Amino acid sequence: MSDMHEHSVGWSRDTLIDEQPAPAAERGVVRWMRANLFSTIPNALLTLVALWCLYQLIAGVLPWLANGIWDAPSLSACREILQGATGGCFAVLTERWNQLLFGFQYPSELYWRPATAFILLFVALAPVLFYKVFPRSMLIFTAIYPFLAYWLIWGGSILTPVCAALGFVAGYLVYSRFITQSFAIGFFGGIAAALVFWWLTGFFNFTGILALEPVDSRNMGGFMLNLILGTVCVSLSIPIGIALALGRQSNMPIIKWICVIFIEFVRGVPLITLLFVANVVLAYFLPPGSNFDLILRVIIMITMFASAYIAEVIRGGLAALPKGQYEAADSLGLDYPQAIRLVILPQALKISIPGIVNVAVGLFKDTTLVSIISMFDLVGMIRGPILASTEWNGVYWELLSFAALLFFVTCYGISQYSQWLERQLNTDRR
Amino acid sequence: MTTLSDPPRESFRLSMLVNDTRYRSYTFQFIALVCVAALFAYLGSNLVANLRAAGLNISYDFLGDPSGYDINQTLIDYTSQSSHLRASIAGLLNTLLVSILACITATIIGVAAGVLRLSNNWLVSKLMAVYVEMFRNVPVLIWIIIIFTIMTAVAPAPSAFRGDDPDASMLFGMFAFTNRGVYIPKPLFEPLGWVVLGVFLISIVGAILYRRYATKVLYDEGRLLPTTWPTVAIVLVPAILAYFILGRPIALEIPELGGFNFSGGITLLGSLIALWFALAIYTGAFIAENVRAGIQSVSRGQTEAAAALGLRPRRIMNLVVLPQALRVIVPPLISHYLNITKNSSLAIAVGYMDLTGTLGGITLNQTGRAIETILLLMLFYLLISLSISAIMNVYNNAVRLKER
Amino acid sequence: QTLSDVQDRGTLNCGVTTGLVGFAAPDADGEWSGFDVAVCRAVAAAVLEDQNAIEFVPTTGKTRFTALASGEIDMLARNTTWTFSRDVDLKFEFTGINYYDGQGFMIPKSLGVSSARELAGATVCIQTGTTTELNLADYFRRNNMDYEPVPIETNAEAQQQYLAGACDVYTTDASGLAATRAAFETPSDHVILPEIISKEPLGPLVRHGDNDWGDVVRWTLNALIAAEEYGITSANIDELKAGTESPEINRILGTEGNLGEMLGLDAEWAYRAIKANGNYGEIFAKNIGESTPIGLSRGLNAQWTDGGLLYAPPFR
Amino acid sequence: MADTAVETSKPAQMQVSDEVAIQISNMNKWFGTFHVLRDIDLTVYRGERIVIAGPSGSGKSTLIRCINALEEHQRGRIEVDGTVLSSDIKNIDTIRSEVGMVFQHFNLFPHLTILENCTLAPIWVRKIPKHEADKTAMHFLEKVKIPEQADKYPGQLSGGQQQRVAIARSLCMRPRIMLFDEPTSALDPEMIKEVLDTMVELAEEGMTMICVTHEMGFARQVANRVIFMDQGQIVEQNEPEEFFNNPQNPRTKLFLSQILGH
Amino acid sequence: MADTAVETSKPAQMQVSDEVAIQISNMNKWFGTFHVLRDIDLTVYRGERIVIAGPSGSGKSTLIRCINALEEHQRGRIEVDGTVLSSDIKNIDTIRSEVGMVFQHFNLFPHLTILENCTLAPIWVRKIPKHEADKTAMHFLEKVKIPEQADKYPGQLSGGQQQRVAIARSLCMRPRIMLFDEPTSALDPEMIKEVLDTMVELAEEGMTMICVTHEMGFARQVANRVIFMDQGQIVEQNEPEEFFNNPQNPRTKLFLSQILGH
Ligand SMILES: Nc1ncnc2c1ncn2[C@@H]1O[C@H](COP(=O)(O)OP(=O)(O)OP(=O)(O)O)[C@@H](O)[C@H]1O
Ligand SMILES: Nc1ncnc2c1ncn2[C@@H]1O[C@H](COP(=O)(O)OP(=O)(O)OP(=O)(O)O)[C@@H](O)[C@H]1O
Ligand SMILES: [Mg+2]
Ligand SMILES: [Mg+2]
Repeated sequence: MSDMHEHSVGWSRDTLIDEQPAPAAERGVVRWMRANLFSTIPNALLTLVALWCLYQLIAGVLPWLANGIWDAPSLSACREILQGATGGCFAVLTERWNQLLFGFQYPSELYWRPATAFILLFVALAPVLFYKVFPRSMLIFTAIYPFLAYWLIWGGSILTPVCAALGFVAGYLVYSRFITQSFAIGFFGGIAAALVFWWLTGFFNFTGILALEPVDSRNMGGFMLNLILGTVCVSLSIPIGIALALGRQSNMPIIKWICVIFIEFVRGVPLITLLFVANVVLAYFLPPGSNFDLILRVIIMITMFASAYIAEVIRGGLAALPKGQYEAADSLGLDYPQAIRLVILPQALKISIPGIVNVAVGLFKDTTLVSIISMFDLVGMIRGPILASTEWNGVYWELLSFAALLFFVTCYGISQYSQWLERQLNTDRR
Repeated sequence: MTTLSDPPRESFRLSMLVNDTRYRSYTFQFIALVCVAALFAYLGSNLVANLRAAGLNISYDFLGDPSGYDINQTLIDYTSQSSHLRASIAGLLNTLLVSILACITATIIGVAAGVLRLSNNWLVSKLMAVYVEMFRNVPVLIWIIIIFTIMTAVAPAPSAFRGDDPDASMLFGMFAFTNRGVYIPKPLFEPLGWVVLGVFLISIVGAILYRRYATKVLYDEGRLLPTTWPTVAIVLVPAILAYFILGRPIALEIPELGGFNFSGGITLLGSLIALWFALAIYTGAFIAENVRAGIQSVSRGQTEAAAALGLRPRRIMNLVVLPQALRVIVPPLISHYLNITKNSSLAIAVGYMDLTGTLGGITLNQTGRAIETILLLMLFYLLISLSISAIMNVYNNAVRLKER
Repeated sequence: QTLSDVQDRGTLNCGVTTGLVGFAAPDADGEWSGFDVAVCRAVAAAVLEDQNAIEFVPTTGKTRFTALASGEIDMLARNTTWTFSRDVDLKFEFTGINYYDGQGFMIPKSLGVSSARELAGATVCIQTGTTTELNLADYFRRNNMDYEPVPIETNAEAQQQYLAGACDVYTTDASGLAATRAAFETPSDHVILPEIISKEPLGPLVRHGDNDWGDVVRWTLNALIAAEEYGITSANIDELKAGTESPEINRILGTEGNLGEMLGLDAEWAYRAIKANGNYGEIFAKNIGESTPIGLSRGLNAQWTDGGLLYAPPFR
Repeated sequence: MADTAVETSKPAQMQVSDEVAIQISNMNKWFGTFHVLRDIDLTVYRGERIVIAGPSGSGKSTLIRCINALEEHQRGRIEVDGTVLSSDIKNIDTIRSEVGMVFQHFNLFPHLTILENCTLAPIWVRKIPKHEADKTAMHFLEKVKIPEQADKYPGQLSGGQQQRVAIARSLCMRPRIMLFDEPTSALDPEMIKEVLDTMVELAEEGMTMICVTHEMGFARQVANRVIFMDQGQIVEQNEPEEFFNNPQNPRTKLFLSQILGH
Repeated sequence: MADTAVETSKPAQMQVSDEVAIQISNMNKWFGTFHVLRDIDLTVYRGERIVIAGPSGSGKSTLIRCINALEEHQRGRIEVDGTVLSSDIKNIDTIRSEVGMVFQHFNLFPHLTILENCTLAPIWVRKIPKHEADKTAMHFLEKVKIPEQADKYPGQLSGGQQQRVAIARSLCMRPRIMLFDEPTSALDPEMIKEVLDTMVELAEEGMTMICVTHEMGFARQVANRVIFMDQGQIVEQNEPEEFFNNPQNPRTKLFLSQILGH
């Protein structure tokens, strides 16, 4: 084109140049390595350091994994088999597998029950988590699930959870009968109906009717306990969190301050102190003679803890809604409960889901703290009975890595889901 | 204003408490207040009844009693004859110590990991991603226990340093890494030594002033003074000179293996180190994500515009990217500091005597005063948290002012 | 009223330690056993006619008193030292002593220490939440020695620390030391120093002010002790039940007198308590005696007739 | 902008009755210490179409928001359809169900379909069975010419369509009075016309309307009174022709010159 | 859009010298395996105003970003003002301080005031004392007609004002060549004109400019050469009149019909 230095002359290309392959240095492994690993000298050094770290890590872990012993009755037996070679004694996992998962007191012939409950948990969660994929009718199962899971895990007569569920149904029926008239009548009527129903059913004795062998909550342990605490507390804390968030947004100063103080107080203290409260103090505040067992007290405190955090997440969601939504609802004549229920909350909750999931992950990780107040969750099992036993005294790495792995898989899965959901919501919003 | 057109002042009717917007908020607030009061009254009456049944009372008198136990690491004078209150304060200081150390380390780790994760070195950025995901998704308690186990089960016992041909030896002859902790030399100051320290501190101020001056010169005269080497020189040279001129007034007390243990020098307890590093690495993973998000929040266009103006990469970082990224990074950073402080209560799992270990641990055990100690414990933590949030608010407001 | 509560409930809530081999520890199947556990079982057998009708509530040093005070447990059978302030200030009732203990030290043989007086400068692992810390502080102060305490929450972790060499010495009640040492791979590498630095009378305790229940626990324990003294064992008890010459044995076993009725129980209460796990001597031998890995000798815990301190008040 | 509305002669059936729809007398409102509305007196008869104009911040929005109690006024009297607006919640409810309101930013509920947006209030406030509410809603959606969008979500519609849905949503409550707060100012020029057309149609049916707008073409065509506000007070009111051709007040003149100027 | 720029005859003083400002020969660039720029040959003389047009994705932005080394090219030669672009950091610095660039999205630094935005590079790169840099900056801010905004922050300005600041910021480095990458395409129509006016003024002063834009009015008025790119290659170039009235290449024709059609 150097012929066109007379730049006033027009010029047009007749034949297009075809695409050409990039020069060798721009293609393939070499280019990739050059661009991604060795682009500058410091970068190359960094790569070498990283490679060295990686090598050290693999060199350390690989033989330990590869030479692992999966079948031995005790640590000393393991050591004998290994004859001084490096290798993990994973036999402790196979040997104590059930204890790690279910604790040491859950009757072993009943393991299928929590296992079933666990599997069904996914079925119950699926329509909530992937609300676009699964039919809405599956939500019915989600509603049934808590009662079913209770029955499976704790056992006892099926009529107990059925009555509990029927109480909710009764409450809901009354609620939906009166809700169109007034929220207050519907809401309190519903609660009253449920309470009356439960009170009435309290007169019957269900023992033995369609009963599974009952298991005390004291006997829950292992990873199962973490899962129970995690799911129960998160699900209970969402409604409380919503109430707190609404309260904090309210323009009634007293209600607002009650919520603010509660939220800030709970968020300002470590979970462990709340667990101490559950462990050593709460009993003093309960009516004399009542006997809440530890797991229940812990659930109360963790739920309080989680609801404060969830309230903050939901408050964010509420704040993100434009004021026009409230005004539009008002101008259509919807009253406050209706506006909240029909217009505000559905939107605010949707915005808050990723935040709630993050809180849930954090909370699930925090359930391990119950090991400090002598409950035998996964970590408690490891720190307590298993490491204390004569056979397995000293197998730290295998047990701790197992616990870490279990939590990693669960939490990583959930947080990946939350990220996926966040992207989904972003595209939804157009 | 003619009162005629005003709505007639209706006389007050009871139904207005529910139906009238003016009164109904009072009604609801009153109901809420009554509910809360009732709840507290109920809990309180239970408490009183339970205490009476058990023949106990609530009293903080025990705080003045001698605690009777020893604490292995205190920042203040403390013996087993000191009061429980003093033990709690020693614990509080230990909490603050480990929190501050962990905050600093977590920031360093987090910033490094966050920046490296954005590096165009594929391997490094992937490694950092693995680090972040791995640490974020496993409970901090497990990390604390793992690191503590590394400390106790992997590091050599002090006895390994004994003998003619010991299994372990001290680093530079000064640092001993044992499973009880790390022993490092302790500077011993003669009177003149304090002068050297003073000189050193003044030099640091001097270095800061110099950098200010360099910027001023650039602004006023358009000369860019070198900063890196002069800073190093200003910080080090006077102190070193003073050290030698004054006749080496600072000696090092090097830890030595005594009867059972190393003695002399400064001891960093194994439990402190475990807690410190576990908190730092765990929180560092979260901070790394924030740093990454902060830097990414500065659009590529900003960097390109700065580059097109002829700025060099380091200046682009300092003048354009960082000031913008910091606004995004700092608020979550501070809430991570809060988390570190709260998580430091897990010290109890490794026997580090922080606030939870002293007040909420041994004092509680010894006195049996559960309600009192736990209330006090929560109060202490609440105070720390509230002060940190207050700082956060001040910072946020300061930044917001600059923005608009 | 605890008695009627327990009877209504049908189970006894018994607080035990979270795990100390020989005294109270769950085995691989989650079945609790041990010296303290046997006391619980005896009480359950006496009151509920079923030694397995027990809920074992693991407690730590921190939680045990609240658990008892709040009624979560009916009795605490955990190595708890009988002290003045616990009895008086914390409002508990010690119902007797089932083990005379004292705090001691364990140290690796390789350190070549033979007396606690040589421990100046040592790092000491303590299981927190007992009187141990206080005794230790007192002892070292009295002897003008330095030490570095390493407080640890559970026995399992203390053990781990001690074995890894993170502390030179492990201190707790001598019985606990023996039990801990028994769980080591090579117990002979560790010595328990001769000094006992404190008196640690351990016994079951109940809440203040519920004397009926306190009596049940107290006399169940006494029945176990007396049974050994009189030679009632789980083997010969059925024989003796048929009637013996000794009026005391007859009164214990309910064939004579109405001691059970006075306690609010039936006549066979002590019979069941002893039948459950044997008399004190049998329980001792089975759980912590010399033939077990723990290998404690009777020492102070021998019957008064054998030069020990065990001395059951008369059953009449 | 001023000429986007259809310029035809005023529809014949636009009649104003003598019945009073809204009576505002001596109304004052403060935001904190700021006196937004000062001594407002305004009587609107049934069937009237009133356009309110005025510079930004003059209190136009506040005025009409006071009418359906979205804002509380502090002094004076507002009577809507015979009901005196007081702080009694029943009164407020009555008035709100008589008065429909359309906002600048539509404020449709994004999580509900168009149809659900329209039936929400009838079902929950008027307690109309769902199928009937659906029927009414479809009727009004046809009227605003978007029945085919009934099952879409607001986000999938253009601004003009959304505003028409907002009008339909208000109409579904069968209000006797409609308030419009700058219904076209957030719209692209192409879409303004479709919304104004809908409003003109509504006006032709005799709906009482108060409309804050700067669409002077619309005002000319539809309004039977134009009110000019400034600094929280009604400065001038007149029939549209008079108002535009012969403004009395200097502020009105200034304003008109600005708004018609470009 | 095409007619927002002022349509006057070309300014008299727009003269093109024979000195070469930019010489690109046989330049090729790949993104991975994708061949973005193919055999580009282009000579720009000092004082020339070149407009680059072409469909989206044709490589226009990439081409001008190669000129000031924001993108690396893989083959061929780029010479700017006598300096050959190599990977030597000194060369890149020289070239970047000769060449100013204005982006589509302004890319002002939001944490600095307008004045600081303009003085940042002069102080840190050119090492000009602050007070002098301030003076220069005010001079150029006056030129783009917003001296009064000097102490505000970018977020407080309208898009058009921001883009003018961006131009001023580049000018403060006293570049000999200016590159514009669709400087008006992120702006509202009202603001396009004020930015184009600034650019016209710049052109009149004889600045060498390469401008990617679809503002054909601007091209007609200011450019002395229009370059049409497609699929990474220069397909046609000509004087604006010829280019618009008599395009040679079918692709150009197609493109022009699209862009002028609406
Ligand atoms: N919630 C509020 N709190 C305090 N002041 C307010 C509030 N709402 C509006 N104002 C103030 O009241 C005055 C009138 O506001 P209003 O919205 O009624 O004006 P407007 O005439 O509708 O203006 P525009 O044409 O901009 O919509 C303004 O000065 C505004 O700043
Ligand atoms: N960093 C990059 N990595 C990979 N491909 C890129 C990159 N930047 C641009 N491209 C691709 O190179 C091609 C040319 O991009 P360029 O931005 O130069 O087009 P353009 O002509 O400026 O288009 P527009 O008018 O949309 O700005 C496009 O197909 C684009 O997808
Ligand atoms: Mg308005
Ligand atoms: Mg482009």
